[in-house]
Amino acid sequence: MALDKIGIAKRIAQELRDGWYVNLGIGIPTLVANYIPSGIDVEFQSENGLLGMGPFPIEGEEDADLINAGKQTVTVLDGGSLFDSANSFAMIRGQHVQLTVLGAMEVAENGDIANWKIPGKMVKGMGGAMDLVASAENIIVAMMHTNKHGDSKLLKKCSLPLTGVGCVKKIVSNLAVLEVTENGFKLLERAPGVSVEEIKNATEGKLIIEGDIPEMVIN
Amino acid sequence: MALDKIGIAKRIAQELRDGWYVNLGIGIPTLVANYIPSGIDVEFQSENGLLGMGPFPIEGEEDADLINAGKQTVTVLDGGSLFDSANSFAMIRGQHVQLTVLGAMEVAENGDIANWKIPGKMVKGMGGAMDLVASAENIIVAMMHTNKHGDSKLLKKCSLPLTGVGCVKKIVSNLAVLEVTENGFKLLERAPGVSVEEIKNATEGKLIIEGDIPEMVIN
Amino acid sequence: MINKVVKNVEDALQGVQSGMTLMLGGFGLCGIPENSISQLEKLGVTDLTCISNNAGVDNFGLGLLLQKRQIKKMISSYVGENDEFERQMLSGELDVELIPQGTLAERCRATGAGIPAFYTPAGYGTEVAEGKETREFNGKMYVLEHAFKPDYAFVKAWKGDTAGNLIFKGTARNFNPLMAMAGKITVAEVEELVPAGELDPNQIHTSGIFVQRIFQGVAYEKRIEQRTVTPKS
Amino acid sequence: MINKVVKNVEDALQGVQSGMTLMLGGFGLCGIPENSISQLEKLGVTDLTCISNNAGVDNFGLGLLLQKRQIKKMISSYVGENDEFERQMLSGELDVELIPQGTLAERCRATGAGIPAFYTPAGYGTEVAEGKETREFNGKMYVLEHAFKPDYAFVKAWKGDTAGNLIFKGTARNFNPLMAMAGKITVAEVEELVPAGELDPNQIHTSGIFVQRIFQGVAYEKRIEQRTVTPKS
Repeated sequence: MALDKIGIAKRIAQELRDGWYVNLGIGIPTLVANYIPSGIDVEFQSENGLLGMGPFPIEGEEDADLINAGKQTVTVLDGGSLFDSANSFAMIRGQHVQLTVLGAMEVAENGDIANWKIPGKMVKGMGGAMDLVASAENIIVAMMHTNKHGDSKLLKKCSLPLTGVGCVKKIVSNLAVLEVTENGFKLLERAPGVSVEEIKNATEGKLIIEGDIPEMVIN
Repeated sequence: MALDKIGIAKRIAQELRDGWYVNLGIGIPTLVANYIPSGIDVEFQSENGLLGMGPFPIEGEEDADLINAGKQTVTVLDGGSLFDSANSFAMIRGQHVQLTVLGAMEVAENGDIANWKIPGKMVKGMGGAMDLVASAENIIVAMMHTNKHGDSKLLKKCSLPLTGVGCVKKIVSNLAVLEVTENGFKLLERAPGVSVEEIKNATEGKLIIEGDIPEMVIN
Repeated sequence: MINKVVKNVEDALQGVQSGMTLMLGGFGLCGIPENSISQLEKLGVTDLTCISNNAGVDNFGLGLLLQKRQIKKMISSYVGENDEFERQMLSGELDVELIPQGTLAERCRATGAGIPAFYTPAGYGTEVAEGKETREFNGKMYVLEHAFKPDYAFVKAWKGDTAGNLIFKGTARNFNPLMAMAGKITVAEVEELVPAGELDPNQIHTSGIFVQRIFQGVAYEKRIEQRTVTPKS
Repeated sequence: MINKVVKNVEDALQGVQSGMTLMLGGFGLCGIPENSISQLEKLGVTDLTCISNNAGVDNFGLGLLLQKRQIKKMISSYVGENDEFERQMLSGELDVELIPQGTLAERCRATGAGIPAFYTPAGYGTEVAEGKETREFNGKMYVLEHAFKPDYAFVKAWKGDTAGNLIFKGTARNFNPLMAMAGKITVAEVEELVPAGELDPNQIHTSGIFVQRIFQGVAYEKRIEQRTVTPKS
């Protein structure tokens, strides 16, 4: 059965490593914070100027001066810090943030990503996404494998305007975990009960299948 | 009579304007702080990271963590602030500091300045001088008109390695106040009792003398 | 001590004219210069170019100036929360330049720091880099980005002193210190204005040298866009 | 919370090897990482390239490493207070690259901020610009300057917490926050190490993300180079 959003978030959470600073995009990536494996210390960076982002405040304690990049009221954990936007993007561009998790409308087999603009539709802007994808050493994309018409979103070449080139390293979709290699999408894991055939059919870009593909283990 | 160092400092102090941020170099420029005209508020910037620099601390109150660019113990006045070196030079390069006063070994008639290196001698380094002269909109040089051999230091062309090109706007020497114009050194004032002839003889670069040259008024 | 205090928002905005380029601090509605925006609306200046990370919401923040069609061009990284914005943009009344958020921040800082241009990886290979110089350093591609040329910068701080020093609170800091550096004339409004000497000089975020005018703001609404909370247990 | 504490200077300097490029904070003797410098001397690593605004004095600061001939190259803006330095430089034992102080600071920041290169007016038309790209922006000439590639950065702060956050005091801040950003491994020594949560997150100068190792320093001498005072009246 294909993963739901929470399943994707849980699978991505398994990628976290102790001591990492992590930037989570809006949507599914935000959910990752709820499933940090035990024994692992990570800190979340919010590009509007906050490191050590904590959970939503207790009702009545929300502060208009303390929001995340999604404009939601948040808290600061012990050991957190606040800074200006130039310093925040210094952390990002300077590769001090070890992992970026973000959504995508399309990913190409060479790691190109498109997630900010659909021609003909209202453009909201790229926010910090272009800085994040151009800078991060380690980018995981959280996405649905296909769009609502059933068309693949893992493509030979992106059809939408790009956010960044050759930058995506890993994809966790509702169907599979894939690594972006020099030769295309390498299938690492299948969602529980999803066949390699189904993933093949849902992937337009080059798919590399080597040996047995294990099922994801999600608690 | 030619001015002494204090006379030069006093004359330069007359150039200060209310509301200016000022960076004073080591030597004669430092003395300028002692002769701020009454009714004028200025703040001194020290490029090692201090704005609103005050006088030397009261004996016994000196703090190793509070020095000026000459490595002397200083104080911070009310309204002062402390910052890192990048921010300090942002103030300088970004032309937020209205006036820079510094010494020079040579100034050329086109405004070139040499004050950091004598070939064959130990080179100590330019410190912040190159940033200051390349950035300041308003640079006053405090200097002796001639060297100890009596040779002019106001030249057609600098013989020493340059600190900056075409940047000096005004010179206050022991003999005169001069403006650096497109056509050369324009004589503005004579030191008390110093003749135009003496200044002419002490100036190798092109000297522009228009009309009567008044004597400096120094208290 | 140089005194930067002006008595109210009217005096603070002296000299602002139609056609000018303005920087406005804030991220979403967090840390926006509410008083200055209201006064811009009151002044009725038009044909403004506004550099601001976002464009407010329909009836607050820069949305107020959009409603009155005072803005000719927005330079922002994200403008998603505003129907009137969308209408004006699609109809061609409003010119919009979208730039990556980190590039926006760094260009503001560069403006204030006397850096005319710098290289950044953001936007390489995308339409953001079209027409811009690109270059390789250590095997990676970068885009050349330039400083801005703003006339005024409007920032909002938590505390300020009469010398123009500013301290920000929480994530209301965001673009404010960078834009403060960049403005030819920087106007700071503060929630609390104190005498020079009351703020610890070690803890000042923006030095008074970057601020030309400071005033005690009034009636802050500090609207929250997304009130998300954890229920009391 | 990510814990950055190491138990002493020995652990903090694990991995430092001969031939490496090191950044060391401080202006004159103000804000220098005294403990780390002593340990570098003890380790006896040689052929070091040291990026530091100054080179210490004969028997303190980087002068200690110069005495032991551990430094191959100094990258500084001013090196005037040191006889042994002068001797080694004139004899050709020591390679010295002098760069303008503002350029040094900005190059450190650029290194940490992922900016590979930027333009500055400092040094244009002088020997500092020889062999470098120059360019005109808005009628003024600028020099292209590049980021550094340091292996370690050693910084000294007043207070730090277990998460690696740092607060500096007075002008001991200087290059320390910039070099902290720049180090591949940044080692921070502090006069007072406190638990995470004790420092006000609004008042942190260097975020823990920039610091890989932090330790409680010992026996700070904090020598004053020029003790200038106003007599008691």
